Amino acid sequence: MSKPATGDKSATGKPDIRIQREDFDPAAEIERLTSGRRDIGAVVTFTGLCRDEDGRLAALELEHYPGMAEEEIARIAEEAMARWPLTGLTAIHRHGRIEPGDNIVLVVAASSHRQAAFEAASFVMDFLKTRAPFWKKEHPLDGSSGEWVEARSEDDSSAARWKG
Amino acid sequence: MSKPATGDKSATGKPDIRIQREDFDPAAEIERLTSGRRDIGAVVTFTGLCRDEDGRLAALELEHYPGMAEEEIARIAEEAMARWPLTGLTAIHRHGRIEPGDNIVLVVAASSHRQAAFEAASFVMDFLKTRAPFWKKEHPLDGSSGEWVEARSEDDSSAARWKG
Amino acid sequence: MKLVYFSWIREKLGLAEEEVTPPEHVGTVGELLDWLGSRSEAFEAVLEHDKVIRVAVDRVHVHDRATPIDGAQEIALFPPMTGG
Amino acid sequence: MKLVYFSWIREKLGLAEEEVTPPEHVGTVGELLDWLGSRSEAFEAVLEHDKVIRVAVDRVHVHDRATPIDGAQEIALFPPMTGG
Repeated sequence: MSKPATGDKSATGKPDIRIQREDFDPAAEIERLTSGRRDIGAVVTFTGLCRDEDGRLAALELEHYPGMAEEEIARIAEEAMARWPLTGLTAIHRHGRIEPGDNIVLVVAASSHRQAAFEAASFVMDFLKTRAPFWKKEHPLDGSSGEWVEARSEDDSSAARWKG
Repeated sequence: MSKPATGDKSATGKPDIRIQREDFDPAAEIERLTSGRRDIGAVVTFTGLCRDEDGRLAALELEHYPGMAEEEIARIAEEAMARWPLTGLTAIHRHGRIEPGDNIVLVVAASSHRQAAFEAASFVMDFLKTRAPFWKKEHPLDGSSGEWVEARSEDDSSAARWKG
Repeated sequence: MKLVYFSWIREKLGLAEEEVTPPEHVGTVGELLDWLGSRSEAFEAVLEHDKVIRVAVDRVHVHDRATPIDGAQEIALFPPMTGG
Repeated sequence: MKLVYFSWIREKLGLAEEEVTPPEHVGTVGELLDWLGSRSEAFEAVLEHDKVIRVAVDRVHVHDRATPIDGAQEIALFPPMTGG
């Protein structure tokens, strides 16, 4: 890779957070965290995609709170870095119009140990769902005016798992 | 993609298992499971890499039991497909000489729901560690004759989590 | 101070942000919401969903309506998040 | 039947596989191991680590030494797995 690798040892400890309209490439993000390193045993990625909800949706519109979105995800990511021995952590969340099958969110967690990588990625996703300031509006395929997606109580319980 | 997509709806339910000497590409494997689909909400990948163990290792040699390796990982993958609502599941395990920083194993789990994808990928890795017939031998950098890696009891406890 | 609104709160108010100067007796998040509700019918309608309204003060979530707003630069009102 | 060996068991025996015909009284996995130990010093040395030796009959893990081997085509002996 020609760009400065986020995976440099010097960069360990600083999560890489991006809020963007453009798509992302999971393989490139894995590469950024692992390139040139020989101490990483496990990389877990989570990719969240837009579903068509049984053919009902033409697209989702993702609204976000600029500034706070980055800051809140950074807070979540730093909690994860403090809680698990990670060598790197990346979170990318898209905004704007997103169609079924397209990517919405990516979390990549790298560690020497597989449980740490799995748990950190899952933790970041659970809190990203309940704390990151993003809101989804549905654009139905039938052209009717869409509704805002309602928050799901399962997401609150998922986040509550990590308490204590 | 030009090759027949494993992600076709018709293929749902059949895990894709590969044992190979060559490297793999996580992004291509995500693409195989998601391409052309609009019902997938979550894809979790686990990539296991060779560590240099604090600079001690030149390489690992991965021995496997041909035939049984594929069959045993397929059994584990089918248990995961039965246990979680997955739209696709891929597991690739390399054998032969693998150097620090190189990939060893990849698991990709796709689902409508993120917990299912996380748990299935973690389940497959836990059982792959304790049940798939692979053995690692260390090749130390100092040229001494290497030792076979000993199984870790933590791996047995990780697998035991899924009981009952 | 600047108020910013998101999602259906923004839509119901027909407003993404506004600059306000609350009177002196408005010292907490809860008092701010009450004062905003007394200012406009649109905001009163939003407050019918009071229980689900989330508040961030200077880009940090606030979970207690008794949180003071003294010195705050930017207060955001939005429904529960649905990202990810 | 075919016996296949892996990892340090293969190395200690200096043998990756062999064809054997156990005597009639050898009916279980445990009896097979005992018989193999009685045949060679190399195998006797392997059996010093008896507790950790894993067995697969026709490519399926066997967790009970009392498992019958009647009709088995291929029996594998190996230490605990360390893949992944």
